[in-house]
Amino acid sequence: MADESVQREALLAAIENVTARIADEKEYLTDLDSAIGDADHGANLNRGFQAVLKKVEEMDGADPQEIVKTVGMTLISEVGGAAGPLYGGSCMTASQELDGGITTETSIAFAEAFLEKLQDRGDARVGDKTMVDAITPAVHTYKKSIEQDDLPPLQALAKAVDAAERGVEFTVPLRASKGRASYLGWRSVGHQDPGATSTLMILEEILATAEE
Amino acid sequence: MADESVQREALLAAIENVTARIADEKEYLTDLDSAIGDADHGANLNRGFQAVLKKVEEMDGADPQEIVKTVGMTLISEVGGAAGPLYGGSCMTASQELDGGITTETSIAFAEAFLEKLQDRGDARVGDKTMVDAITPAVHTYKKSIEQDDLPPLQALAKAVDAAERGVEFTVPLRASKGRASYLGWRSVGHQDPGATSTLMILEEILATAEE
Amino acid sequence: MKKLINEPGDVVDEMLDGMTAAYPEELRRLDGTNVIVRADAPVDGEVAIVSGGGSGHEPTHAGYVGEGMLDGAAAGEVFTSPTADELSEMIQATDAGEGVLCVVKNYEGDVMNFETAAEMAEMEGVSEVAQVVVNDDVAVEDSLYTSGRRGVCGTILVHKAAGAAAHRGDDLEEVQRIAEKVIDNVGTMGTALTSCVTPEKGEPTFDLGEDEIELGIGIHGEPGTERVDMMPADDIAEELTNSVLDDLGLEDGQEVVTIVNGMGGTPQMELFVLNRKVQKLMDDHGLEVWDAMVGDYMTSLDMMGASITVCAVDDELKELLAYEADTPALKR
Amino acid sequence: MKKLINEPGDVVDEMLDGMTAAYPEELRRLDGTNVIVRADAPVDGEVAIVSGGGSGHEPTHAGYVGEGMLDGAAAGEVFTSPTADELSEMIQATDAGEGVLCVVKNYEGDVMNFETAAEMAEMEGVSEVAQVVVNDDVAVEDSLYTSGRRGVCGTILVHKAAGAAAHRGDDLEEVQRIAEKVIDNVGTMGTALTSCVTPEKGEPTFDLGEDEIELGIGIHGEPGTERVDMMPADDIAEELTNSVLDDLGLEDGQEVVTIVNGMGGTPQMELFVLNRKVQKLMDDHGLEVWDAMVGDYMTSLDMMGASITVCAVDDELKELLAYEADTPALKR
Ligand SMILES: Nc1ncnc2c1ncn2[C@@H]1O[C@H](COP(=O)(O)OP(=O)(O)O)[C@@H](O)[C@H]1O
Ligand SMILES: Nc1ncnc2c1ncn2[C@@H]1O[C@H](COP(=O)(O)OP(=O)(O)O)[C@@H](O)[C@H]1O
Ligand SMILES: [Mg+2]
Ligand SMILES: [Mg+2]
Ligand SMILES: [Mg+2]
Ligand SMILES: [Mg+2]
Repeated sequence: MADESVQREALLAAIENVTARIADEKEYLTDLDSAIGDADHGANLNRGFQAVLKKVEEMDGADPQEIVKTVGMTLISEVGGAAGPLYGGSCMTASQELDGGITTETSIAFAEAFLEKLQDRGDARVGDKTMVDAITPAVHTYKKSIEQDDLPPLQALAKAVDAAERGVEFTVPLRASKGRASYLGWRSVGHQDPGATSTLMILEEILATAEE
Repeated sequence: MADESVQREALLAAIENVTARIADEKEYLTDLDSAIGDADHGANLNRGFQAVLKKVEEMDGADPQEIVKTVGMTLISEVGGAAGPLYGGSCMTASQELDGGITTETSIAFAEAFLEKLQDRGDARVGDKTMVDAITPAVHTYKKSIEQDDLPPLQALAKAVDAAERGVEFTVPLRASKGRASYLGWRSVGHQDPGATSTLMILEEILATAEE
Repeated sequence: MKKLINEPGDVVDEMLDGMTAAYPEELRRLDGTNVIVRADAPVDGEVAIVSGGGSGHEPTHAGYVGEGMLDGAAAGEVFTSPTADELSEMIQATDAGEGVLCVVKNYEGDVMNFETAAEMAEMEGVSEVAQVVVNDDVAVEDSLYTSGRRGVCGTILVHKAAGAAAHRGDDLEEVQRIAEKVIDNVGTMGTALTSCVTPEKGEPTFDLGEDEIELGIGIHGEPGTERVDMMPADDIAEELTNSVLDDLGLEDGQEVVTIVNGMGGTPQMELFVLNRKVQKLMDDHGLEVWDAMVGDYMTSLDMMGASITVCAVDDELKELLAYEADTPALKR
Repeated sequence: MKKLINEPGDVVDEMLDGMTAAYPEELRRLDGTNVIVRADAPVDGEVAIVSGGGSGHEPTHAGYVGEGMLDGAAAGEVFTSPTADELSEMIQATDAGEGVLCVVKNYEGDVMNFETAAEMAEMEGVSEVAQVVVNDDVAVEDSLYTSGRRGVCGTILVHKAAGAAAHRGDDLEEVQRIAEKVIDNVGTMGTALTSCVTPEKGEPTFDLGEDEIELGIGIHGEPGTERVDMMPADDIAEELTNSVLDDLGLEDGQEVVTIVNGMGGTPQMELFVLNRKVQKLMDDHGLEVWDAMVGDYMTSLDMMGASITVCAVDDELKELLAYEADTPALKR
């Protein structure tokens, strides 16, 4: 991958795009959360990313690792709810893997660490109808596409987004076992998980930024 | 007029008819009270007359005066609100005029005493947009039709009902100066007073009973 | 409209049973009536303070029965004043021989029934019955064209001050003077965002559009004096507060009690948002807030909305308002 | 849907300012946070009790801050748990060196943020942080297929008992034992007649027909476990109470506290109608009601509905629940 300032520009662009996308889809995410949660997922994430954008725009000359760590810390302190510690905490912990900047290898390590921390903190497994259902296949696909299929990172990322999309669809027919939706028991079946949906959106924007 | 037991039968029939009429028109009266009051006039009167009917049905062998007095007392203790002390108190006080049973003379005295007590207690005058606007023309017309025009009581009563009806219509364009409707100021204009309306209904039923 | 009730006609009766079941040691219901009195009534050596009115304003009035406030509260049907005979029973049951003060909210029904009741009770041997009429609602002009101003949320300050005076042993005349002093110094104005729904009617008493509110409402689901466009909370607070302050005409530096009162369906969150602005306004007007009360004190069933009360206080009233009180809805 | 607010995004901030303005001598807001602490925090020689959660449940939790209950309460955005950094600030600000007990309602967001906060606070030198997780909602099965039962209205009994224990000087371990004892003995079940409306969304979270209610709701406007036909209040009381009693499985003659809790938009009248039946049911089940509480203790904004809590008590808990407390929303 490129040098630090190019990486920083790309990261900032990705954050801008994610922030804009979440702002656009705020109502949609909240509607999904109304059906099987408490109608705040869109507002929560939007508040978080608005703060993230402001924070990183002020970070002159920080290296990529610092930026990603700040994203995580800001999400922790602005989002609250379940999504705050999950997205924010995982991001913060996984940022340690970016010590040597963003390379193909560190991006895989980041993704794996992110998933590990997420499962650790939230104790959810695939099939529990949470964001884990979108993140797990995405991370697995990304790693396998590069390490076994020798695809270039951009193509691997595109495949990971596809996998996340199937993960989101996979949540619809499931009964939730984690998160607020689990309180609904069988009534959660037939609804799409908001957290998995926001995961997909974030990945889509990262891909779109990388393709530019 | 006829002897005591005939009078008693007539009184009971009138009470039954009034009670049935108020029960039928409960919602309508309450709707009128919703517009410029507190949405309870129908329920109040219905509760009162149901109790009155039960009470007088148990009053074996009472004379007309006792019956009318009981009607008043029951209305006082069951209706509450403004209508309770007004209808009930006036009825109770005016029942003193029925000492010699119900004759043409005592019926006039009753009507006058009723009106006097009503104005005394409620301090309303014609034009204040209250039941006084229906009762006053009715009482004046009844008295004048008999004493000056020499009409038989039944015809006088029919004229009184006509007068009350015009009184009710008269309330519509007025601004209320008494009762809850007065709190609305000019906004009370254009609405028909619920109390005047119930007065008309009661008088109509008394007339209908007398005509039988 | 759904309600947690059984038969609409039974709601007052069942509510009162539910109340005495919640406070079995504090409250007692007079047999066969809708009157709640202190369990230990009549209280020896004290003037009795009683009140009453239509139901649907809970915790008003039964919630204020207890040491240091009311000795008795009569509940009428929903929004309908209690009947004279029940009021008279209440007066008799609470009189300890020192006389009874009736705190009446200014509605013709209430006033007429309380007057009749006082006559009845005196005939039954109650030593002395006095009456004060609370009319704190500044929305209604006190003119020839109205039956005077309504009694609304300021009434609870009358209960509090008069109750404290009675509890410390003041005589009837003195207790009445205190009550009237509060009445002379208090003003209230309210707004409705929605109509309430009475159990009997089961539908909103009036229709209000998504962008409209009523100003100058009473507490009986009656429409207000004016219908205006919906405004932000700060503007509503300003509108209501200014109406009250215009009416009271207080001097700079005057100490006051403020009440932000919810109408029953308003989340506490919104009452505190209002209170924030009310306190700023007091400051802007140079008034010293001695006590800022926020809560559901006098409601209109499930109505969404609020009222703002301001009461000027001096040392005498402050002592009485701070005096200990132990009632279901207000403890000091 | 109309609300007495300004900007939806400002509502929590403005509410908290309105609260401290109402209780300037009792409550203090930590600068730059949404945390309310006792004005005199940290309280020397006492274990601190703190809680927190999303806003919209007022008076929960800030209304219970004061002598004999909570030392601090953190308010998240509406229905969103507070962030870990604010929770950590609260823990640090209330710790007097005797340790801090966090009373957490069982939601994954709350639990995760409190855990993170405890780690952060201990890194900042707080002597000891303990956590109890309240999960009194019997509607949700505690099984592999859920994140456990939710924490709802029973939480305030935890605040009360633990707060009293801390106030009388018990150490952290003992205070935690008390809190857990309440948790082991309390159950709650709720119903919604209407959905609530959050300030952000401005529309009902779920649609409910004129003849339907939700059973087994939480306090976040989430749909319940079951949608059934509307019933009379007595039947609803029976349904809710029986669910709780089935879960608790109490012995004949057991003493209990009952709470009939309004969800925010329910008139008090209806809560008392429910309480009447609840007390009858306790009697039918041979239970001795030691205290029957009725009111809005833990709400869901403007939702119409109620929950019923039953807590078995012994001499130890009775002493602590009766112990003096002086907070905006609960005084003993
Ligand atoms: N234990 C968990 N593990 C993983 N993801 C979870 C867990 N609990 C909740 N989530 C995710 O969080 C999303 C909800 O986030 P959000 O609405 O912001 O928080 P809250 O549920 O506290 O309101 C869910 O849709 C789900 O994807
Ligand atoms: N002072 C008064 N004098 C005469 N009639 C009055 C007076 N006040 C009210 N009324 C009558 O009473 C009617 C309302 O009765 P009701 O609804 O039963 O009592 P409330 O106003 O206490 O709810 C009004 O429509 C009016 O006709
Ligand atoms: Mg959510
Ligand atoms: Mg009326
Ligand atoms: Mg009425
Ligand atoms: Mg949430």
